[in-house]
Amino acid sequence: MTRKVDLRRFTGFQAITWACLFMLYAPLIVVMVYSFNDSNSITIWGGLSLRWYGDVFWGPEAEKFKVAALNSIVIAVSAAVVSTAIATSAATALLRAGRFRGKSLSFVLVNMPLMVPEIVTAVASLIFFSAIGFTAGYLTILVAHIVFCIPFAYLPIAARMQSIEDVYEHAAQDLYASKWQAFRLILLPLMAPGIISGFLLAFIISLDDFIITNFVKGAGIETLPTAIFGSVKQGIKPNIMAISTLLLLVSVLFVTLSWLVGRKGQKQ
Amino acid sequence: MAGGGISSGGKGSDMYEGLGPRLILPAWAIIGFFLVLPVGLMLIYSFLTKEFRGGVIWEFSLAAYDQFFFDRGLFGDEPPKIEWTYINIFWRSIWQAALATVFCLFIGFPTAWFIATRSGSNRQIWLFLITIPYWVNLLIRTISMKFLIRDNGPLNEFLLWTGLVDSPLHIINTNFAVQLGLFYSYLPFMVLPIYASVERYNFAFSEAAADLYASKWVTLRLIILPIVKPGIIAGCILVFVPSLGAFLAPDLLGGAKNFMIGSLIEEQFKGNAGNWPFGAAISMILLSMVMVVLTLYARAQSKEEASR
Amino acid sequence: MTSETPIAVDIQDATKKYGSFTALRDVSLRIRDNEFFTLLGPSGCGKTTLLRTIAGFETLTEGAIKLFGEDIADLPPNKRPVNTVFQQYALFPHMDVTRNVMFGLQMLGQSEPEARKRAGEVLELVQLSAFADRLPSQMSGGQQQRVALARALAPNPKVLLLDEPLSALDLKLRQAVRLELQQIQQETGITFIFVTHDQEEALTMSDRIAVIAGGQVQQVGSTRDIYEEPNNKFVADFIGETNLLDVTVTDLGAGQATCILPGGGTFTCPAADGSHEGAGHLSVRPERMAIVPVDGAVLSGVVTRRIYLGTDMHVEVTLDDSEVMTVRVQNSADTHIPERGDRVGLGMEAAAARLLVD
Amino acid sequence: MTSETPIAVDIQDATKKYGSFTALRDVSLRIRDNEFFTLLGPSGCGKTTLLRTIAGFETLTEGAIKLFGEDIADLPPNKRPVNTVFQQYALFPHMDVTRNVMFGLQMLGQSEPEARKRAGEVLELVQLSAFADRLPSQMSGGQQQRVALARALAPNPKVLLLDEPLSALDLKLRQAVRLELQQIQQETGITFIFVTHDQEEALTMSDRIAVIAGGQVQQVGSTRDIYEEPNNKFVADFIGETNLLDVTVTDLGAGQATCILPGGGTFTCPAADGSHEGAGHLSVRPERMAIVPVDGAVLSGVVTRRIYLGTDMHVEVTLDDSEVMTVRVQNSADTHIPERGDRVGLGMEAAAARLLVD
Amino acid sequence: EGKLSVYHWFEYIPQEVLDKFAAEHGVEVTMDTYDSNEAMLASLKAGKLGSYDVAVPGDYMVEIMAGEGMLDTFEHTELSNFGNIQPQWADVSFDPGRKSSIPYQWGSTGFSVNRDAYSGDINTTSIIFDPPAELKGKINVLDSQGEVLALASMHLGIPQCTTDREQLKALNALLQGVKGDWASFGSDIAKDVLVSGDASAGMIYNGFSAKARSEGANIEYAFPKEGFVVWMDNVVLLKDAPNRDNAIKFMNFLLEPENIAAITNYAQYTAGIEGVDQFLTDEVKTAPELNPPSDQPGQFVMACDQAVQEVYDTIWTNLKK
Ligand SMILES: Nc1ncnc2c1ncn2[C@@H]1O[C@H](COP(=O)(O)OP(=O)(O)OP(=O)(O)O)[C@@H](O)[C@H]1O
Ligand SMILES: Nc1ncnc2c1ncn2[C@@H]1O[C@H](COP(=O)(O)OP(=O)(O)OP(=O)(O)O)[C@@H](O)[C@H]1O
Ligand SMILES: NCCCCN
Ligand SMILES: [Mg+2]
Ligand SMILES: [Mg+2]
Repeated sequence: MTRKVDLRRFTGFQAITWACLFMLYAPLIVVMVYSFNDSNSITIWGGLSLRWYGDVFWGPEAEKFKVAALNSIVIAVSAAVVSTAIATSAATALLRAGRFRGKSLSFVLVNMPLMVPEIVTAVASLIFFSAIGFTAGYLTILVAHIVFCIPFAYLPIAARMQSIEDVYEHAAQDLYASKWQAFRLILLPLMAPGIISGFLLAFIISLDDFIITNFVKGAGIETLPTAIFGSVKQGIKPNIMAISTLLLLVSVLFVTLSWLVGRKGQKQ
Repeated sequence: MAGGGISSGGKGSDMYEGLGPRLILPAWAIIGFFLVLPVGLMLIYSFLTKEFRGGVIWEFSLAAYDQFFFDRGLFGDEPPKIEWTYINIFWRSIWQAALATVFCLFIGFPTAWFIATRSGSNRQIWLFLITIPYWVNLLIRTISMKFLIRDNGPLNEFLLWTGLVDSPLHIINTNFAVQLGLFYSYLPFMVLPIYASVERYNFAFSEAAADLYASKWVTLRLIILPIVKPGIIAGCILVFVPSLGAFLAPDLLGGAKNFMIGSLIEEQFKGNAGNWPFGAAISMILLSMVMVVLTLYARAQSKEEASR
Repeated sequence: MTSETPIAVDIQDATKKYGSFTALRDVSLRIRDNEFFTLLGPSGCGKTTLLRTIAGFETLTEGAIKLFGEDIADLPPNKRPVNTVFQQYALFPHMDVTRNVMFGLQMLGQSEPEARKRAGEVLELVQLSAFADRLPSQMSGGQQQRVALARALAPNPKVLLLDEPLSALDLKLRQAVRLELQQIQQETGITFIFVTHDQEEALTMSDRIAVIAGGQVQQVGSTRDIYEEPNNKFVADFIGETNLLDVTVTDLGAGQATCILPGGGTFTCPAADGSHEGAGHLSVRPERMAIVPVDGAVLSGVVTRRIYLGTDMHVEVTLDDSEVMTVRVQNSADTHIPERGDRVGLGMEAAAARLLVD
Repeated sequence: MTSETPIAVDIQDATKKYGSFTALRDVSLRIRDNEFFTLLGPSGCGKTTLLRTIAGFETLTEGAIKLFGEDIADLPPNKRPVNTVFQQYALFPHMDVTRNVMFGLQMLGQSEPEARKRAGEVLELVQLSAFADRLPSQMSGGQQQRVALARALAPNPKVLLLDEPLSALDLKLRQAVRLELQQIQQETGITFIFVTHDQEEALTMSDRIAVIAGGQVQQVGSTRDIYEEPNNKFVADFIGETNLLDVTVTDLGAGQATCILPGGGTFTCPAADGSHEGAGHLSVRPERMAIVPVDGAVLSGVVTRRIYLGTDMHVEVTLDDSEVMTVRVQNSADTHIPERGDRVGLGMEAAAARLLVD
Repeated sequence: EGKLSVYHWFEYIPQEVLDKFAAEHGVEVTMDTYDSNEAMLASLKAGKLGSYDVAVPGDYMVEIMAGEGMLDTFEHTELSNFGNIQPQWADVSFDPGRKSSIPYQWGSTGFSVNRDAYSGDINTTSIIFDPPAELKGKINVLDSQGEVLALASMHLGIPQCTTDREQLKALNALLQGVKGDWASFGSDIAKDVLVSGDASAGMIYNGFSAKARSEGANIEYAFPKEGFVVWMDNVVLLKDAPNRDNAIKFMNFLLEPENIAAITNYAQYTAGIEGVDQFLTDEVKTAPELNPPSDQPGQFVMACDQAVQEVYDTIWTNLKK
C-alpha cells in the first residue's frame, strides 16, 4: 500500500547517528588493533602478537599498573559508595522533606562540583589541603573523589525519586510503618535502579578522573589514570594499548552486567 | 544522568518533613568543607601578594586582577592599557567551548532523537553503544584520538590508501583537533539529557502539528525544539562548562601551543610562571562566568516553570 | 443505624488553611459506626484534604478529630487505627499481592505465618486467592482495586477511608465494583468513609452523604434527603439535574410557602430551612415535571429541543420569559412526546418542588 | 440529511493489522457531509486506529479511504483537509492560545494578521476571547478542550475528527461541553467524526452512530435505531443497560418471532436480522419493563434489591429461576414502588422487547 | 624496612635499578614524575614538600631550591661513596661544597633534525628560531621556559638574564615572530614526535635524542655554533624528608659506578662518577649525541633575579597566548 508516514523519522538522523558511532569507536578500534602489534614501536606494524598482553602482566611496569589498578578500584568503590549514600540522603531531603531553610542553596551546593571547572577544583583542593595540613595521600584522593561524584550519583537518583510518587510511602505509613520503615521497606527498593545507576556513574567518574587526582594525590600513590598518564605522555607504547583494550573489555562486561541488572529492575 | 539536573526538582513532597536539614547535612558537610572552603580560599588568594617562584604573601593586593585587565608593557612600567592577552585566551576558550558545544549539539541531537525513537530494547542497545566508549579512560580516549589523527597515523594512511587525499591531512595540533577532542570527551553529556527529554516528548504534539498542515522539518523547528529545549539547554551546559576548563584535549591534541583557560591556570601553579594569586584570580573569573551562565539559565528555567 | 449508634469519627469545627487559602472551613461531621458515609463534592472542594486529616497526613489548623471519642490530634498516621484505599491504589510495586496485604499486619507486629494466614482470608473475601503471587503490574485495574481494598482491610481498621477508589475504572467495571464494595462493608461492619465527585456513585452506595463545596459542608443526610430535600441551590444543582425557577415568596409558613411563578401563577410548596420571603428559587427535578395540556397549567412554553437518552427523552421547554425548563420523559410506548415547536403546558406536584436558599 | 447528501468520508473494506494482530477488519462506513457521526465501542476496539487512518497517521493494510470521492491514500497528514481534536488536546505548551489557534492557518500560508484575525473569530465562537494570551497550562481542562477545538476548527477543515475529547472532563463540565460541541457542529456545518466509549455521550450528541467491537462494525444507525433496535447481543448490552432473557424461539416470521420465556409463558416480539429458531436472547430495557400484579404477568419474582438513583429507582427482581431482572421506575409521587421481599409480576410491551443474535 | 619516596623526571631511571635498591636495602620505593624543573618546584611549594625524600632538579633549580630553603643538608661522611664523584663535579657553583646534592647525570639540550626532511647544515640555532622552509610547521619545542629562553638568547647573541631592555624586547620579538613556525610545545613528547614523524625537528635533550634515534628515527642531534644548553641534574635531599635515612642510602647507592652506569645506559646521558666506563655499553660510549665537538660552547641555564624573571614570564605567556 502507501508509504507509512512516520513523524518520528527525520532523513539523515540515522546517518548522523552512525557517523557519531564511527567517530566514537574509530580511535578505540585502532587501539585494539595496535595492541596486537608485534613491534616495539607503534608506528611500524610488525605482525600479530600477544606479547604486549604478556607485558601487561609480567613486564617491567606490570607491578606499577597492578598497584595503580588496585588503588583505582578501591578508591572508586569507596567514593561511589559514600557519594551514593550522601546523594540518596540529599535527594530525599530535596525531594521528599517539604520546605526547609536553605533548600535552594542546598540544591546549588549539591550540583556545585559539576559547575566548578575541574582545574579550579583541583588547584583549590591542593592549596586548601596543604593549608590545613591535610597531608596528601590516599585520603585526599578519596575525599576529593567523593565530592565530585556526589552530583553524578545525585542525578539518576533524583530522577528516579521524582518519578516515584510519595503515595507509596504514605500507604506504608497508613499501614502502620514508621517513617524509617517506609523509607527502608518501600522507597529504597523502589529506588534501586536509580541508586544502581547513580553508583555506577559515580564509580566510572571516579575511575576516570585524572586532573583532580593528579593534583591532590600523595607522593608515590598512583591511580590508573595517573599511572597511564605518567607512562604515556612521552608517547603511546604498545603495552598501553594492550592495557586499554583490557580495560575496554572489562568495561563492556561491566556495562553489560549493569544493563542486565537495570533491565531486571525495569521489569518490575 | 537524565536532563534537568540543574533545575530544582518539582514542587516537592513532604513525606520526611522536618528531616530535611538532617538529611542534607552530609552533603553540606563534605561539599561545604572540601569544595566551598577551598574555593573560598582561592578567592582570598586572588587578593594576596604573589611570592617569587610560587606561593603567597599575606598582604592585600589587587595585582592579580590588575595583571588580568591591564597591560603595563613588557617591563610593567608603561601607562596601563587594556590587556588583551588574557581576554583573548578567555575568548578563545569560550569560542572553543562554544564550538564544541554546537558541534556536540548538531551531532548529539539527531543521535539522541534517533535513539529515543527506537523501540524499547533497541533503544537500550543504542544507548549502550553510545556510552561504552566512555567507560574507557578519558586519557586513553584522547590519546587514541591523537594516535588516530596524527600525520602518518591510521586515518591518514587510510585516506592515502583510498586515494581520497594525496598528502596527509594535517589535523593534529590544530584547533580542529582540539574540537574533535572536546567533542569526543563530552558528547554523551549532550546526548543523554536530550535523549531524556525526547523520550518524554509526547508525539501527539507532532501529530497535532502534522494535522495542522506543518511539514516534518517545520514541526521540528516550531514544535519539537521548543518543547525539548530544557534537555538541550542542560546538554549544552554540561558540555560547555567542562569544555571551558578543558585541559587534556588542548594539551594533547592541540600541541599545548595556545593557552586555554585550563592550561593558563595550571601554568600559574605548576609551570614556569608560578604566580598563585594570578592563577586564583583567573579561576575566580572563570568560576564567576560559569555562575553567571548558570544563574541566567536557572532564572530562565524557573520563569518557564512558573508560567506552566 | 439510628442516632444512638456510637460515633466513629467526630469532626469538630475543622478548619484547614494552606497559607492564606482555606481548604476546609468549620467542618463538623459525626460519622456513625458501621456506616457507609460519603463525602461528595466538586473537584477541589476539600474532600481529599478532609480524608487526609483523618488519616493523619495533614494537621488541622483549627478544630479536633475524635475517633470513638478519643482525640487523635497527636497520633501520627502509623498510630491511627484507620486505613486508606488510595485513589491510585498505591500498591507496592515490588511486592506480590500477598506481601502487599501482609505489610500492615507485619508492621503491627504479627509474625510472618500469622500475617500470611490473615492475608489469605482477606484475599478470599475480595475473591483474589488465585492471584496471591502476582505482582500488581500483572493485574487489571479492577483487580488492583481489590488488592488495595484487601490491604486496607487486613489489619481490621476501625475506619476505612476510600479516596475516589473507582475513578480509574471504566464504566461497566465501576458499576460492578460498587456492588462489591457495598457488600464488603456490610459483611465486615467497618465504617467506610468514601470520597467521590460522582453523584450517581454517591447515591447508589451510601447510607449518608455529606455534600461539600468550597471547603464547607453544604448538607448532610441520607441519599433521599439530599436528592429530594436539598438545603440550597448548590446541592440541588450538584446532585442531579434540576430546574430552577426564580420566584417571589409571599407566604412563608411552617415548612411551607406560596410563590409567585414567572408566568404569574401561584404555587404552594415545601420550603427549606432559612427560606425567607421575597425573591427565591424554586427547584423541580426534570423527572418531577410533566407535560400537560396548556390550559390550566401553571407554566407553559414551546418545545425547543429534544434529547434522546435511550432510557429517557429530555424535552427542553422554553418558557415565555425565555427560561429553559427540562422535562424528563421516560421512553415507553405509552408516553406521548411532543415535537419540537409544540406549545405545551408544564405541571409539577407540590411535593416535588422545593423552595431554596442561594 | 438524507442519503442523497454527499458522502464526506467513504471507508471501504478497511483492514489494519499490527503484525499478526488485526485492529480493524473489513470496516466499511459512509459518513455523510455535515453529519455528526460517532464511533462508539469499548476500549481497544479500534476506534482510535480508524480515526488515525482517516487523519493519515496510520496506513491501512487493506481497503481505501475516500474524502469527498477522492482517494487520499497517498496524502500525508499535513496535506489532508481534515483536522483532529486530540484526546489529551496536544496543545502546544510553549505557545499561547492565539498562537496555537493560528498555527494551522500559518502553515497554510496565511499572513500573521490574517491568521490572527481568524483566530480571534474562532476563539469568539468557543467563547475564549478573554483567554487569548494564556498558555495552555494556565487553563482548566474544559478551557483547554475548547482551545483544541478552536485550533482544529480554524483552518475550516472539511472533516473534523474528535478522539474522546470529553473523557478528561468532569461530569458537569462534560455535560456542558457536549451541548456546545453540538451547537458548533450545527453552526459550522463541518462533518464531525466523534469517538467515544461512553454510550450516553454517543446517544446525546450524534446524528448517527457506528458501534464497533473487536475491530469490526457491529451496527450503524441513528441513535434511536441503535438503542431500540440493536442488531445483536453485544450492541444491546453495550448501549445502556438491558435485561437479557434466555428464550426458545419457536415461530420466526418476517421481523417477528414467538418465544418461550423461562417461566414458560410465550411472548411475541420483533426479531433482529439473522435471528433463527431455537435458543435465543430476548432483550428488554429496564425502563421498558413495568411492575405489574403477579396475576397474569408473563414473568414474576421477588424484589431483592432497590437502588435509589435520584431520578429513578432501580428495582432488582429475582425470577424464580434466579435470573435477575432490573426494572427502572421513575421517581415521581404517583409511582408505587414495591418493598424488598415483595413478590411482583413483570410486564413488558411487545414493541420494547427484541430478539437478538449472539 | 621502610620506604623511600622519589620525585623524579619522567623516563629517567629504569625500573630495574629501583628494584635493585629496594631489594638490597629492603626498602619500598615509590616514585612520581615531573616534566620540568619548574613543575617540580611548584608542586613542592604547593604542599608536597614533606612527602618526598629526594628529587632530581637541574643545576639552576638546585640553587633556587636551596635559596627557598627546600633542601636538607648532609655530611659527606654519611655517604661512603662520596669520593666517587668526579673532581669537576665535586664542588659546584649551584651547590657550593655539595652540601645537599650529588650528581645524577649531565647532558645538553639542543635539537635534532630529521635527515629525511632536511639535509642542509643543522649546526645552527636558526633551525629553531629561523627555520628553513622544509621544517616550518614541523617543529616541537620543549615546554620549558628556562631552556627555550636560554637557547633563544644564544641565538641572538645576548647574555642570559639580561637586564637590557632592548635585548629583552628583541628576545620577545624573536619568539613572537617564530611562533607560527612551531607545531607544538612539549618536553615529555619530545622523543615521540620525532619517532612518529609528527615533527621533523625538535628541541630535545641529547640522551633523549639518542633514544629516539635507536627507536628508528633518522635524526641527527645538532651542536649549534651559537651555543647550546648544558645541564647537570642532581639528586637532592629534600627538607622534611619522611625517610631521610633511606634517602641517604639511595644517594649512596647512586654513587656506586655500576648503579649509575645502568642509568646512563638507560637514559643515555653522562654520569659524573669515576669508574663508570667499564659498565657502559658501546652504544652509549660511541653515541654522537654524547660526544660533542670539543670546541663547541655549552652554557648552563642561569637563575634570573625576580625583575628579569618577571619579564621572562611575560615573554613566555606572550608566546603561548
Ligand atoms: N499542599 C497544598 N498546598 C496548597 N493548597 C492545597 C494543598 N493541597 C490541597 N490544596 C488546595 O486545597 C483545595 C482542596 O484540595 P483537595 O485535594 O482536598 O480537593 P478534592 O476535593 O479532593 O478535589 P479532587 O476531587 O480534585 O480530588 C484545592 O483547592 C487545592 O488546590
Ligand atoms: N502500534 C500498535 N501496535 C500494535 N497494536 C496496536 C498499535 N496501536 C493499537 N494497537 C492495538 O489495536 C487495538 C485498537 O487500538 P485503538 O487504540 O484503536 O483502540 P481504541 O478503540 O481507541 O481504544 P480506547 O478506547 O482505549 O482508546 C488495541 O488492541 C491496541 O492494543
Ligand atoms: N628525560 C629527562 C631529561 C632531563 C633533562 N634535564
Ligand atoms: Mg481529591
Ligand atoms: Mg482510543
